[in-house]
Amino acid sequence: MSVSFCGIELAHPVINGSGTFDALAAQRVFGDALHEHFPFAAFVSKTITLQPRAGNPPPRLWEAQAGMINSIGLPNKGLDAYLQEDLPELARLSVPLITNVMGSTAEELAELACACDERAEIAAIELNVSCPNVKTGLDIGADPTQLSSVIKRVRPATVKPLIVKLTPNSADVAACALAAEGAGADAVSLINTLRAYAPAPARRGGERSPGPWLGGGTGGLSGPAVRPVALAQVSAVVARVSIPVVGMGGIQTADHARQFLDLGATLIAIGSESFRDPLVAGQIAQALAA
Amino acid sequence: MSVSFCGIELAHPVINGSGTFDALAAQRVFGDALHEHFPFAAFVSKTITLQPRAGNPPPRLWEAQAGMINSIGLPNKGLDAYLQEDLPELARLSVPLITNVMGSTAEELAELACACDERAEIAAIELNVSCPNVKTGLDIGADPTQLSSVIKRVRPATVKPLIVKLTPNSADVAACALAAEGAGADAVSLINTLRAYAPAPARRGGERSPGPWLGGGTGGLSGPAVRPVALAQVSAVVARVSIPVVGMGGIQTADHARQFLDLGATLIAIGSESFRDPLVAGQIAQALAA
Amino acid sequence: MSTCISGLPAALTPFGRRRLTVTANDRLGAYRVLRTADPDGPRPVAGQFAMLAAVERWGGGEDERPFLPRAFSYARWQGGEAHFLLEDVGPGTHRLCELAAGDEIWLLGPLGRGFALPQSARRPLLVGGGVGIAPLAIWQDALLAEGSAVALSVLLGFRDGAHAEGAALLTNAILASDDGSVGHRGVVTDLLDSELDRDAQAAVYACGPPPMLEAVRALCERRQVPAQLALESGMACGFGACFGCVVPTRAGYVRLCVDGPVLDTGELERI
Amino acid sequence: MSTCISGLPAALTPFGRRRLTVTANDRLGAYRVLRTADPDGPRPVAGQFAMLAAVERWGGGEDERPFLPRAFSYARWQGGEAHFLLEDVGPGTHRLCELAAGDEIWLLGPLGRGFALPQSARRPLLVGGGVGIAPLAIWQDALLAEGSAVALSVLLGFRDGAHAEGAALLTNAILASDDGSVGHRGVVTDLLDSELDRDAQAAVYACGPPPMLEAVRALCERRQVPAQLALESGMACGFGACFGCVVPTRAGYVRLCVDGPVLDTGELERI
Ligand SMILES: Cc1cc2nc3c(=O)[nH]c(=O)nc-3n(C[C@H](O)[C@H](O)[C@H](O)COP(=O)(O)OP(=O)(O)OC[C@H]3O[C@@H](n4cnc5c(N)ncnc54)[C@H](O)[C@@H]3O)c2cc1C
Ligand SMILES: Cc1cc2nc3c(=O)[nH]c(=O)nc-3n(C[C@H](O)[C@H](O)[C@H](O)COP(=O)(O)OP(=O)(O)OC[C@H]3O[C@@H](n4cnc5c(N)ncnc54)[C@H](O)[C@@H]3O)c2cc1C
Ligand SMILES: Cc1cc2nc3c(=O)[nH]c(=O)nc-3n(C[C@H](O)[C@H](O)[C@H](O)COP(=O)(O)O)c2cc1C
Ligand SMILES: Cc1cc2nc3c(=O)[nH]c(=O)nc-3n(C[C@H](O)[C@H](O)[C@H](O)COP(=O)(O)O)c2cc1C
Ligand code: FES
Ligand code: FES
Repeated sequence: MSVSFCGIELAHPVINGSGTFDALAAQRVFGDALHEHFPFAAFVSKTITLQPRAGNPPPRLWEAQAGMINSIGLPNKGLDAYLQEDLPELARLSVPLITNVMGSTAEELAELACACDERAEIAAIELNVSCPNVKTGLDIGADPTQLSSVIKRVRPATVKPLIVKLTPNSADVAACALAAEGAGADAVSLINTLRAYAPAPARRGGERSPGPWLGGGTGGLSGPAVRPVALAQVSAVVARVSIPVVGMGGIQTADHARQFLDLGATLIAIGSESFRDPLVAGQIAQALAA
Repeated sequence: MSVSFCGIELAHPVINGSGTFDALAAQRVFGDALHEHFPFAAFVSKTITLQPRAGNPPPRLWEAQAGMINSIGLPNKGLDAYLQEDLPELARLSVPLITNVMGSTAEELAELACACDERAEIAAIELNVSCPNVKTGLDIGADPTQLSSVIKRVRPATVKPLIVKLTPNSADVAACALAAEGAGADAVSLINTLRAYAPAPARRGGERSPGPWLGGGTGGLSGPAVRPVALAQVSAVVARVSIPVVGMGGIQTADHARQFLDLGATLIAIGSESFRDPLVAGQIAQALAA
Repeated sequence: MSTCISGLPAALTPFGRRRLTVTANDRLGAYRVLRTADPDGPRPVAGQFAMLAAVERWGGGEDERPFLPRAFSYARWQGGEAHFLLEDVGPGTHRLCELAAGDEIWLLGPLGRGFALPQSARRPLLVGGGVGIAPLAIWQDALLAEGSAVALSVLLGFRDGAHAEGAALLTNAILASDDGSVGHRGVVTDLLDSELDRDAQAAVYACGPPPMLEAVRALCERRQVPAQLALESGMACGFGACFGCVVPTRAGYVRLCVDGPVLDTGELERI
Repeated sequence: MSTCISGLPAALTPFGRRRLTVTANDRLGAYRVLRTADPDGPRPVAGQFAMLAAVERWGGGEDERPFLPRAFSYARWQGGEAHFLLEDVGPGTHRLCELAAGDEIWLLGPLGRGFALPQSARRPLLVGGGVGIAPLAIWQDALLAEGSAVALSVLLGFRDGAHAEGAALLTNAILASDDGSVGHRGVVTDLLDSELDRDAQAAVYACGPPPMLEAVRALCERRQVPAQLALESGMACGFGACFGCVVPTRAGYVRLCVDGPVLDTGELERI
């Protein structure tokens, strides 16, 4: 089941979705066992931004039917602390590292990519383009033209493989993928979470309190509920681009993984399901190899 | 609980989603009981097109986690037969009728609206703009500019209230809603189904047969799985427009209905849940009134 | 009960699903027979079906299916009790198979168009395959009650012996099995062929898996024997609301739940 | 078991959830005590928790929740068995409450940072509210086993008599109840106030609903009594993966599952 992805050799096609597994926290919790049974063929970092971010106020989680909604808000210690403190630690993992970065402008993204380019520990860079454009409020990755110009700006900043994590909240994800490919992306990954809203539940006694439950107002839906949407988007993207595709969204079992691989995805990523079962990715990888 | 919607008085705020209840078939199956316990405050027709359509080849249904995927493909007998055969029958219902129409060009939609305008039985017209543009392949309703020009063309064709059923497969549904309002729509309704894919299941014995299950290739996801997305879109739309909003997507209970009404929706529509329980809309209406 | 077998429109379906209590759920070979008291339900016409769902734990399970109700032919109607023959093939049938007396189910029905009496000169020939024998059982009940059906023949085919135990739902059945463990080794259409050789003045009523129904259709078309086939397709609603259950006919797609599930072979190009 | 109560880092958590068998699930007033055999599980530190899910019918139910596992404090660890005190407040706790001996659960744990021993001169003062008494029970076990805790006091508050039966998990508890049906009529912080009046050389360990913890925090801050609070927040993973469980501290948001659930009052601005 070993697979080559943008020139990187991976033991199997199962990686993690950005922001759904913290290898450093897991190392503190599980110790060496984490390394002995590391479930992913490559490790994708949580989204890193230039400046540190605290993330959204709690509550950050809501359980939906067949899924969950999060409004984590991309908390991270910022690029410098990530490169100085976390990366050397992460390099102790036995698998290639993919660093996921986000910026609200092309310049920010280029700066992030440039800094990552200098670090040998990093095998590839994933651009999270689901960040809202400060002017339009739309995800910068939702518009093919805008996405293309952003990637053209970032591309020269690194020789490392550049994966563009597409936003699913667009009219035409395949056009975005095509734009990414045209602008020099080496791969695309999808889907990120679907924009979602969770109303505050009725209190004990039935009294209702209209308004959002999540501290961040809205959030993102993930988990099995989104799998049919993820499959449709992956299917549309695979039909339009020739660069490799990382498929994700609601994968819980090896059968689900095969649905994405059958469509032509090169890798698949496990997100929310790791919360329910931290070993599930490894089990899926094993089942795929069998 | 009576409510005024675009000048139409409704007994309660619960209507049906287009294409999820066939009042004429139900009348044949259930007889007069249908009329005595008619669950909806207004009846929305299945999407009608200028020419008859056979719809997509079967299979047309797939059960997803907390929802379902359909690729019905808008079968209908065409405008003329609808107006001649069905409308007089439908007029026997005790509630106002909303005719849902779709065309692949603004001219087609205008022609449909014009024909509906002449019929006293019709209280309002709903435009289904989730039809793919033949040139771009995108839903014509996904782009605010295109949507605006379509509605500007249709608006003069009728004095009846014009409801625009927005597509959820867009980058910015609120911008589309705003465009619809600006172009003269009297109300917007959302969400339609999310573009989704269902892979063919493994056969008995485990043998896999990659490819789509649905005869139509892709389909649309509905049911509780989409409710968080529907709530987010309704919330975004309500914040941007001042025309009434019909909220739908995964409503199963009065609590779910209240989530949409709390956000500011004027009406709510029941879709897939009627398949599980044909009386559910009436029960929700009752619970809302209590 | 002449309206039940005359092919006249069946009684109207009560509007709304009924919450009913399971009275028994017994193993019958590889199948189960689920019984439910339905005091207010109209008597079904043979060939009609109901949409069933368990009241509890429907919308549950490992991968959160079943979500939609499932269609089942009435297999018998006796003393205000409906009987259904179940084969456990997936999450919905699995859940129904594990129900016990006292558990509750939702039932919407009876639905659809059932079998119609043959033209007088033809003897009814019931041909069933697997779990498709269910509507033939209630049809045999009706034909026997009518008394007119002395020459009635029943031909049933099964995968193996365990499944063939389902034949106990009908009387005087001639059996075939794929593995030869009971009756003729081979398919039930072999039996049908011989029967029609013997006497072609028959009206065929068939229900079973698509390949069997296609074989029956082709055979009957070739021999110009009228046949009514009870088909299956995936259904979301059962009452014409979703347009999901269509099958192709000579007249285009028809909704099997309202225009079927019983169709005349004449309406069908192929299955 | 000095590592269990010394505040040293706890044993590592086995990587992966364990499939365990429920050995008992008994009513205790308004609560249930769920016991599960966990032969390979490390002994938890008091204050640590586990993520639990039923093996069957998790992802089911009327509206298809629970989906994620749920966090529960260890309430006792005895002979390779973990005990949890459950209050049925929603779909997840409901499902766990209905499990019977022989049923299976998934358990990931022990997780988080538990209570640490007081500075020697201070007597431990355990303050619990409602189901929050759970981690105090195992903490009392540890303190008593340590033998050093002769002056240990336990103050527990409950809504009413049925809930107050939960106090049986601990020994020598002084009770308060909202409705006065047992012990002091009023809140448990009234009792805490008097105890600290009597002898302020205490180290407080508290767990309960947020308003109670905030009252404890404010009181201890005012009286300059050190306090360790076991907090709650919604959790998806329990092992630091989702960043969903953060609570605000003086140092910013911290993940309660890895940096808590026990926090020093000094770290907290307010609750
Ligand atoms: C009119 C009618 C009468 C019937 N009468 C009987 C009867 O008397 N007795 C009886 O046992 N059965 C009967 N059936 C068939 C019965 O309805 C199906 O076996 C049942 O719906 C299967 O549901 P399930 O959840 O057990 O399995 P599912 O998994 O839903 O269905 C099994 C088959 O459906 C397909 N499938 C798999 N996954 C999905 C999915 N996610 N979404 C959609 N399809 C999927 C596959 O082809 C699979 O083989 C009848 C059907 C009809 C239409
Ligand atoms: C470290 C820790 C230790 C704990 N120890 C114990 C213990 O020992 N015993 C015990 O009984 N409990 C304990 N809890 C609390 C327990 O985890 C919760 O009661 C449980 O998760 C509730 O799950 P539920 O499905 O029963 O109810 P839910 O409905 O999930 O939760 C009830 C509350 O959650 C909120 N809520 C409602 N709907 C949703 C939704 N869709 N998504 C998210 N939130 C929602 C509401 O505020 C509601 O009041 C502990 C929690 C933590 C974090
Ligand atoms: C709690 C949570 C946090 C996430 N954080 C990030 C993130 O920081 N960056 C990112 O690109 N995607 C993030 N995602 C999206 C996931 O990587 C993934 O695209 C999405 O969850 C769909 O996969 P799933 O259904 O398997 O969870 C996050 C998802 C969840 C649930
Ligand atoms: C089987 C099916 C058929 C539908 N047909 C139409 C249609 O003809 N026209 C239309 O505008 N929407 C159609 N819809 C969309 C519904 O009206 C509704 O927008 C959507 O299903 C979301 O609501 P729900 O989750 O309550 O089902 C259809 C939905 C389903 C499930
Ligand atoms: S099952 Fe819905 S129309 Fe037939
Ligand atoms: S529960 Fe996931 S990080 Fe704490």
